[in-house]
Amino acid sequence: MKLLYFAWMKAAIGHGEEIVDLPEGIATVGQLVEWLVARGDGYARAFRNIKVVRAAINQQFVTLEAPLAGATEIAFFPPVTGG
Amino acid sequence: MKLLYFAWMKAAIGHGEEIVDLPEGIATVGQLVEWLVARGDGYARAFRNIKVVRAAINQQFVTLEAPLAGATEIAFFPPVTGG
Amino acid sequence: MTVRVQEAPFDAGAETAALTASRTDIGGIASFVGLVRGEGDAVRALTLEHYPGMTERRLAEIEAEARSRWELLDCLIIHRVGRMLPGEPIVLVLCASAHRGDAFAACQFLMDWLKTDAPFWKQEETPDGTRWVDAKESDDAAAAKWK
Amino acid sequence: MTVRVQEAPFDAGAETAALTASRTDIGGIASFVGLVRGEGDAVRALTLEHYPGMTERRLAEIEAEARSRWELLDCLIIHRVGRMLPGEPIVLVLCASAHRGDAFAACQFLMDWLKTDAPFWKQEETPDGTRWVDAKESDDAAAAKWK
Repeated sequence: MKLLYFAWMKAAIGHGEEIVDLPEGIATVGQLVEWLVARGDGYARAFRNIKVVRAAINQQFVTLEAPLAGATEIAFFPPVTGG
Repeated sequence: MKLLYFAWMKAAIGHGEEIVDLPEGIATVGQLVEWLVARGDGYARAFRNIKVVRAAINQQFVTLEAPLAGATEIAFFPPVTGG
Repeated sequence: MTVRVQEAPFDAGAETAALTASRTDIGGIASFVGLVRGEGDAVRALTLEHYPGMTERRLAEIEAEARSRWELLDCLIIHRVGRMLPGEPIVLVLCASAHRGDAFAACQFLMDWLKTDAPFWKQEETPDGTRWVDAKESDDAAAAKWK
Repeated sequence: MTVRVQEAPFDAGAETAALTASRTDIGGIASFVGLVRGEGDAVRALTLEHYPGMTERRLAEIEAEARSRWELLDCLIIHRVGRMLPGEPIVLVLCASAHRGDAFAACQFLMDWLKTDAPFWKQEETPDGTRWVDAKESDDAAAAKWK
């Protein structure tokens, strides 16, 4: 499964892209976040304020409750500021 | 006093500009219109539907009740269609 | 803050570039270009007549009204007169502001008021001869919402 | 109906001309150009990061939404990414319609949704270093009014 991070989340984590093998029992975006936060300080900083974190599965916005089934690319990023 | 006519009013009257000397007793735009209508068929056609006629005194929109005092240039025209 | 009435076509891109040249405080420019519609083959040309003197005065007044209502850094109105062909531009309104909301609102306001408060008249050349374009009630309604 | 994400600057006038070339059914084009604001000397440059792939997909979806809501004859969105200086253009939205109301509404809608629904992020270079721009509540409110 490919994970992507953007903007200050990428800066906090130290890289913008990684491939991970998820352990059993991680079924939602929220559970994935918990698992990532336990991996190290950079992840903990990136996800500290979970309210502002946005997520996308296969390039579609999703909520933390979204199931991971069928996901090949999961992205995490701050609120967007384009335009 | 200079009178100006535009668009189809100019076409009906046959000219777009004229200098007139008003007789005594013509004090408002409405009275001026009545005096003009009596001058000939072209004027009568131009002012037939008085509801759609717009007037300006010295380049400012006015109503038919407006007094002519101080007027040096009076224009009559149909509803505008620019933009 | 410029108002121009002219026969010549205009270049919206060049006007936009001139407006933004050598300044860095503009956050956005809302613009509108009105074009001659051919209506299939029903309109072969459009001639714009106006009231010289009053036109420039009204445009300046309308533009000042927009500046009093919204925070504008710059503003440009160009309105053509004379004969033009389908596809040609008639009118350009540019509104520059620090923030997009003001620029959009002012641009729309200027177009709505131009349609109902500036002394221009359109005459169409059709296959059956020329005809003066009627004023639209929808334009009056659009302008009235700003009163 | 075109969506482009690019590093290169764009020419709003040339894009407008291309949109109107050889057609006579367009009555008006509403457009918006967003520019980098210098905020005095507080912003020395802006870098736009995006999510390649998702960006183009979201822009296309937002553009399709605009076309479903209003009668548009054509539509163009160009959004730049990479580093740009104060005064440079960031984004261009052009909406062409037979009537100005649809063009204005669609253009404003596209800008509002772009601000809140397309995966771009701005980083400013300031005299004190770089900082990521915070999302604005006013942008969320502007986008929410179209829901």
